[in-house]
Amino acid sequence: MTGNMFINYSLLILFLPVAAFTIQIFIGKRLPRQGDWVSIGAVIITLVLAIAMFASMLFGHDPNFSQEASFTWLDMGVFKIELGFLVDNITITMLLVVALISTMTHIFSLKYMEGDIRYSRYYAYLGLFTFSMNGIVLANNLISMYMFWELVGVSSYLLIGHWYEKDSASDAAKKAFLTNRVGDIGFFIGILLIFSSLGTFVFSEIYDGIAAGQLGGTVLTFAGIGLFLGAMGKSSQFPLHIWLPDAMEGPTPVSALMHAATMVAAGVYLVVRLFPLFTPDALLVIAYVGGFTALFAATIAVTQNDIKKVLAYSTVSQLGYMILSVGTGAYIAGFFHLVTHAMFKACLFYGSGSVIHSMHHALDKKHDHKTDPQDMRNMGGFKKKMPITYWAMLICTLAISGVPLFSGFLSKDAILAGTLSFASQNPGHFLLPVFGFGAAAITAFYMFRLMIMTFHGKPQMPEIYDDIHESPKEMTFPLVVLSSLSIFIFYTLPYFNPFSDEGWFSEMIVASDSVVPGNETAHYIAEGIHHVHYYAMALSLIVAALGIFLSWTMYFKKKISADGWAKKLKPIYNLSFNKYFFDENYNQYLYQPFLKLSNLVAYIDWDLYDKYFINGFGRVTKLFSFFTGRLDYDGLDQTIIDGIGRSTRRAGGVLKYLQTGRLQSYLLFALLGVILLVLFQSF
Amino acid sequence: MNNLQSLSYYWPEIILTVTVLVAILVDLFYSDKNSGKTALWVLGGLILTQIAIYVQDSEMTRTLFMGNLAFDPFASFFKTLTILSTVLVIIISQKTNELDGHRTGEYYSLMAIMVFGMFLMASAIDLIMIYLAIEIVSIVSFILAGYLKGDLRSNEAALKYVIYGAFSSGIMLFGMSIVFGLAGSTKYFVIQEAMWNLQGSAHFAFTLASIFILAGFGYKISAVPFHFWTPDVYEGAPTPITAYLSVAPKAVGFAVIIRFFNTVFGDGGAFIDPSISTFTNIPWPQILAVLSVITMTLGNLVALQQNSIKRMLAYSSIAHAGYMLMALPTLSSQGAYAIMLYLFMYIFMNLGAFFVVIYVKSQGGGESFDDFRGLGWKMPIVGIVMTVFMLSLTGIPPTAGFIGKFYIFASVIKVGPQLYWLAIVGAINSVISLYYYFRVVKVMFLEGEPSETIVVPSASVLAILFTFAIPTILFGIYWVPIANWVSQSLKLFIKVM
Amino acid sequence: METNILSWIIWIPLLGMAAIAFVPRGKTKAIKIITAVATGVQFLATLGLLSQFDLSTGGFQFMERATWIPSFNITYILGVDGLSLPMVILTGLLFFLSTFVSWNINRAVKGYFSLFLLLDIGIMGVFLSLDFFLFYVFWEVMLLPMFFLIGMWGGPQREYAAIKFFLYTLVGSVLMLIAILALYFTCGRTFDMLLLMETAPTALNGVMWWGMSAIKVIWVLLFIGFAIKVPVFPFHTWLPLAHVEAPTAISVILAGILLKLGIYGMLRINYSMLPGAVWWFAGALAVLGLINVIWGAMCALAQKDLKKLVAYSSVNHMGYILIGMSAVIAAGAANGNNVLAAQAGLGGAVFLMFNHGTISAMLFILVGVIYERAHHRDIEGFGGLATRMPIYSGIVALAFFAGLGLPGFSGFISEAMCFIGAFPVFKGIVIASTIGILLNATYFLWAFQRIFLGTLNEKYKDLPEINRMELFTVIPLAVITLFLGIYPKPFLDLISSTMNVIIDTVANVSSFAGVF
Amino acid sequence: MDNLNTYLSIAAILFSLGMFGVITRRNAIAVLMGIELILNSANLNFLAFAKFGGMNMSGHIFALFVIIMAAAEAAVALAIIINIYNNYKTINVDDVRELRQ
Repeated sequence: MTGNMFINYSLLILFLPVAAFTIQIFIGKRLPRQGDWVSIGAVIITLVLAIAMFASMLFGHDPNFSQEASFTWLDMGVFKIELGFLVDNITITMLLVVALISTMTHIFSLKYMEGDIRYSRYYAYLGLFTFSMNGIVLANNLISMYMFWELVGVSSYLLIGHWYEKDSASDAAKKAFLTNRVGDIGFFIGILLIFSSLGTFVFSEIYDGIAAGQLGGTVLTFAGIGLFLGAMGKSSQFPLHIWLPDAMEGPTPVSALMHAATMVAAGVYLVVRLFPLFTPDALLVIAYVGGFTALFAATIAVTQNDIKKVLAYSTVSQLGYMILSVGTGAYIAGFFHLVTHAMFKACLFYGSGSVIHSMHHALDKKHDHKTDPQDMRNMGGFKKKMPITYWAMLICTLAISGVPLFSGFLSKDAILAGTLSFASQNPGHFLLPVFGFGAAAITAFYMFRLMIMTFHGKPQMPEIYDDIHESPKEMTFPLVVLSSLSIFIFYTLPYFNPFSDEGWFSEMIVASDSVVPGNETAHYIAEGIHHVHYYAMALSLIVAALGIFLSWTMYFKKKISADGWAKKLKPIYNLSFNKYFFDENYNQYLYQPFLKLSNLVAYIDWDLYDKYFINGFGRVTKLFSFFTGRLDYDGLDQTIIDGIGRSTRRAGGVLKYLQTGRLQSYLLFALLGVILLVLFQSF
Repeated sequence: MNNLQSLSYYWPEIILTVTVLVAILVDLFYSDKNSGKTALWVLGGLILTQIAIYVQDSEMTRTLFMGNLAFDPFASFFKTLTILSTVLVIIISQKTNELDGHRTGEYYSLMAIMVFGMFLMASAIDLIMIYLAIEIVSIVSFILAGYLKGDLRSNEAALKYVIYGAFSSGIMLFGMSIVFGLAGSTKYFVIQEAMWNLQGSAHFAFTLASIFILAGFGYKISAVPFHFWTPDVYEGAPTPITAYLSVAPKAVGFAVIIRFFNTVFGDGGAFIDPSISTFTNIPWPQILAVLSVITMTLGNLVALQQNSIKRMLAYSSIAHAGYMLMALPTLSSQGAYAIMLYLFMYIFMNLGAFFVVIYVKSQGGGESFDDFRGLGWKMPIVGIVMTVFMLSLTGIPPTAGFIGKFYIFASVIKVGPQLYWLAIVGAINSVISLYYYFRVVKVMFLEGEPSETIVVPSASVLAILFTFAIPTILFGIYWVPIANWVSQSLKLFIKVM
Repeated sequence: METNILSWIIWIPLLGMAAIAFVPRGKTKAIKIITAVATGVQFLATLGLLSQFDLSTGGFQFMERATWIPSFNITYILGVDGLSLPMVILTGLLFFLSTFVSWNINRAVKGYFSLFLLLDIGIMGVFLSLDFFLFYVFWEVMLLPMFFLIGMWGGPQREYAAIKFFLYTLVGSVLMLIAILALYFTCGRTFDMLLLMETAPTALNGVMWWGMSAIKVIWVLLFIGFAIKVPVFPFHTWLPLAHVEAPTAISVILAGILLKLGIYGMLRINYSMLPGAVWWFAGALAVLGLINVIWGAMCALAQKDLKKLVAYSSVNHMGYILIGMSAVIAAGAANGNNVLAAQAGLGGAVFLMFNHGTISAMLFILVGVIYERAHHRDIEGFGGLATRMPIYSGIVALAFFAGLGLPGFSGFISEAMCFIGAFPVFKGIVIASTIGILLNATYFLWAFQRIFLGTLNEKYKDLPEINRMELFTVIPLAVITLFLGIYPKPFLDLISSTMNVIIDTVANVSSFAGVF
Repeated sequence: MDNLNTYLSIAAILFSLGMFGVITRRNAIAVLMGIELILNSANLNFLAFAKFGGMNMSGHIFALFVIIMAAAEAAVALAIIINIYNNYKTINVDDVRELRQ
């Protein structure tokens, strides 16, 4: 199979969804079934193609396989931009992930969005998103990456705001877009820094340039941090994490696709792609941001009662993990976690989706529109009612908690090992592993809290309990697929050792050395990881067990009273429950003041600025008034031109008094004129 | 050249004199009602005069009547200008209703006499001649200004005009007497020579004298501070006369000034080397520059104030005098050229504007801005034509007014950076003028509502409107013939020394 | 190819005016059709120009010369190059579309469309004339129709807006006139721009007026003249007013073309004739650009009137253009001959000129559409319109995204190029102005949310959807924006050779930039 | 005693007197008289210069012309004043102020 073919396939994968999007936008409504089959057909084809590429990658078995193709986008002589595509193993894997999750979402939405007012629009936007996401994945240069980056932002804007009649939804959409833009500014400045010193956008050429020492030191560090800012925006890293939880206003399948599996992973993908150009300092920043986010988000997730909010914060925390691992140099582990996380987190969201779905229907039957169908305190005991959902979610919960035999264990373990080795090499940064393991423990805790509150115990709302039903198979099918993909076996083939990540992944996707002088080589990092591997594994097992046990006793056995502890730790509990008051503070100290400021500016622009000018003309007017002393100095509060008009007309008004109509005064003035002239020249 | 020989070069004036006499005579035979028919005779005479001018107009320059008058293209140019404006004014006088109930016969003959006076002004190169010419023009214009015997405002205008006129010509005369004393002659060229060898203290006397003389001239072109008569007279006099005063005497007034400065203070009118204009200790360029700035600024500022369009036009004509004065400090051929071109363009746009005022008034309207409200809707053609005149007066292309301003600015800037400030002041002034000129347009079009009944002026009125409007546009787009004519006419009589 | 196509392009509207003059006032339909035909033919002619245009040369093409006023060296010279051609095409297109935008004008139709065509003549003339005098005449000819179009068919404050616009711009142009004359007399008595481009840089070099270099003086005079049109920060207050008061079609022309005239003038005259002063002024230009960006964006953010918001967004976008223009000095030896940056900056500026033309035109048309229906533009006064008029809101969303510089629309790449170009020279300023990227998004999205999202405002529950005619006016613009956003190469090929000529002029003079 | 300066100074005095009269008098006739003084002061100058300056006759001629013109002017002015009197019933120039703005 030729590389040329890879490019063609990936181009197909890229453009099929956008074709679907176009069809949907223009004629979607008029098609039978509002044309959902168009979109689904498109994504299924992309899935097939992706699988084909993936298979040929496995059989080709070439770790360093890579294909590039590019075309001139614009050309002014010296300044030219080449856009192009890069296909290598990371790309192929990512493409598969995107295609898979996207397909699953399309299928899941069939029932979940059934009868929605903007059904075809919804599918159109899904297509748009898939397109832009694939664009990010395939980009071989910063510009096109940035472009698709923004497009992803837009499609998320559109999908979050799908139910824009709800103000909360439209707010969330706006917030998501703008918060991302903040990051994008950093991204753009990073691009500027790189381009201004290397004159290219293409990754490979950038690496060459850096390797050749044309760019380095602080500038490169700042460039790296700039790019990472973009990643922070997309992957909702602290302090730009605020948008992701709100984004849950969007339909649940969307949350699964974008805000769990793919879009938010774009940030991680970016840093993974560009890993070679980050300087040690930049990496350190990345590591700390990621680590802190991981722990920080986890602590919030603990106290949330909205099932989707819990998952949202856990997503933030998991993304923190991935970022952290990139920061510590073990970026392949990060990417690995990205893949596995995509599977189980998407699955978890579908699960929550199907729960919410049935809750919704049940509540509708009761004509109860006040109760929040997403609040776990209204659930409980659903295990019997919706077994498939339960088992699927359980598998994924085990995976995310890092229990052996499941994918999450492998990837998480690799990350933790990375942090541990990093800390062991430079002990100054012992905090990083602390972040990691702490987050791991808490994750296990709140995930099981979620499972237990939802599926175990007594039904909290017996009146609707009878109406809770398992969701239709369009919705359970994705659950089954993705949960089964969370079994370790799919990542360790052709080997069967559940305790080591030996497998096609580790063979096909190998770390490449950083091009920045002074960074450790990939091999060196791998060695370090290998050393601490077993400690890491042991530790992670312990913390996971700890977390699970705690929530088991607390929520299942009720040995420990959650409320009691909540009371005991009131202040901390409040902080966490209110997400550390981030939105409030931003609102109070950023948005509002800025709005006030711009109002002020507008005011200055309209009134003061002009008045200010008029005073200038006022002085002119004074000058006239000086020799007649007949000018009242009010009413100069017009806009500039009026001002000229006014002040000059005023002056005229003064001069007018010379025209008294009294003959003698005319003569007198004439005489004065003569005398003045004589004086004027006789000195 | 002695008088008898001179007569052969004096045909225009002779014809003119005959015209006057004939006009007076025929007027005797007309009843009060038909007395207006005199206009035809006068027109005929003027046209004959113009033909005579055209026939004899040649490149050669000489003096007539023992060096009292100059016979040169420059003079013929201004004579033609005078006749052109007089003919136009006579035409528009047919449409006014202010003269109703007056016997208009001598009205026209007086105009003819005034033309004669202006001919003298255009060609005089002797102080006596200048004085006589100015007096003739003045006295006639006093009478014309007060032509409406019953009308208080007209009377008052006449009174102010006569006293102010006499006063300033008195001052001028006193100045002339001193110059005569210093130079020992009244002939320009003698004076110019005499200036070269003035002794110290005489300088001050001379300065004083020349400023007195300037007062006389300034009064004719209504330059600040000798402009005070202008607004009142312009408002009080019958509108056609106002239009006339704002054009013809002003034009020849500039002719006198140009000739005087370039001959006496300049290089004898050769336009070769403006620099010697500073051979006396009088900084003429600066004085004139300041005068022009004050004139145009004051004219504009006060024009902003007016509520009567007629009075606004009066002040604006002061401002225009200021613009033209801008070109004088250069004392260069460029400057004179610019002024002459400007005057030519000015005739059409200014008379046109006045004619619209006359017409609107004769249609039962008035002269105030309120009377023009919604005019553009009622009589679109008149409105549009008026807009053209306003544009041109503001100096916005593609209109004649712009070309005039353009040449003025050009001549100023050509002198060099030291006069850029003058150009900028002039430019700003023309922006200010936009404000009041477009107040007219504003009330005509932007205010008032579309009206069903559209008044289309009579054919004759349309004809007159277009005789003013078409040149205003045409010369704004293609003015080569005018430019050539002016440049040929830019040739003063030069005494070979 | 025929040599006088440019004259045709300029004067076709005159034929239209003549035709209209003979149509009785009642027959409004006929008048509109005549206008449509005239502008349509003109537009086709401009396209013909495009098809015949030779991309390889940066010089002027389709030149026409005719003696006009020999005594003053005034000639009738027309020509088009990579800088003016896009603008000419844009003018043709926008006038053609605006004819249909103003289809429902019913007050003094005859006058409206005659003035409309006169405006067309003026603008085309400015872009095509290569004689300074001719340039100035056309420049002024634009003012009068604009005055009437705003003043007679405008909003409540129209008289004030009209006179303000007129005075403001006239101040600029009289200063320009003085600069023109100064150039004339200092640089070999000619108005021929081509000659001036050769003589001016050397003729004025080292000339001092009142202790200031003559080049600087003339540059500043010209710059003020153009800056008022752009408008650059301290001279911008006429713009919101004029835009808000003008009828939709005229706002389209104002924002789409008139603002560009300022930029065009700077590039055609300041840059090409006084390249030396570019070095002296580029910094100030960048700073002014920054102020425009931030100031405009913040004012837009605070607006309650949708049209005013769009107007301020123009101020903001002009800022990007200025920043891009300032990049040109990167090509000089003093900045290490960074031609790449210069090309990016200047190309971006000109590209953005064109794109802002299409995008802002689209925005104003859309504002007009909603104003037609709701008879107000108060952003707070709507709400939830998206449910009522999905197509309209979809297009508005598209226009807004284009306006906030979303990749895939032409706005993005041009803004990006401006930044890329200016970055090497003015790092701080560029970084500061990237905040504009965020602010754009903020005010557009916020406005969009307040107008279209949320629950439908009961008042408007039966607002009619955008109609075919309006769609017809918007779609072409949207298509262009989208196409150039996805594949900008054709446009940049069109302008690049001319841009390089300008860059060389500026770069070469940098050698004796020391005299400043 | 009988030299140029005497005449000149007398002329100057006359001029100033005339000026004064013109400026201060309220009666139109008086104003006219002031103007006549000014003109005559000029005449005096002319003649004095002509006599002492040993110059040609043009001084005398000038004087003659001035006298004629003054007469003409006076005639017109008086006519106007009479007309004013008929309409206003006064010749006090201060009361003639229709045109004041």
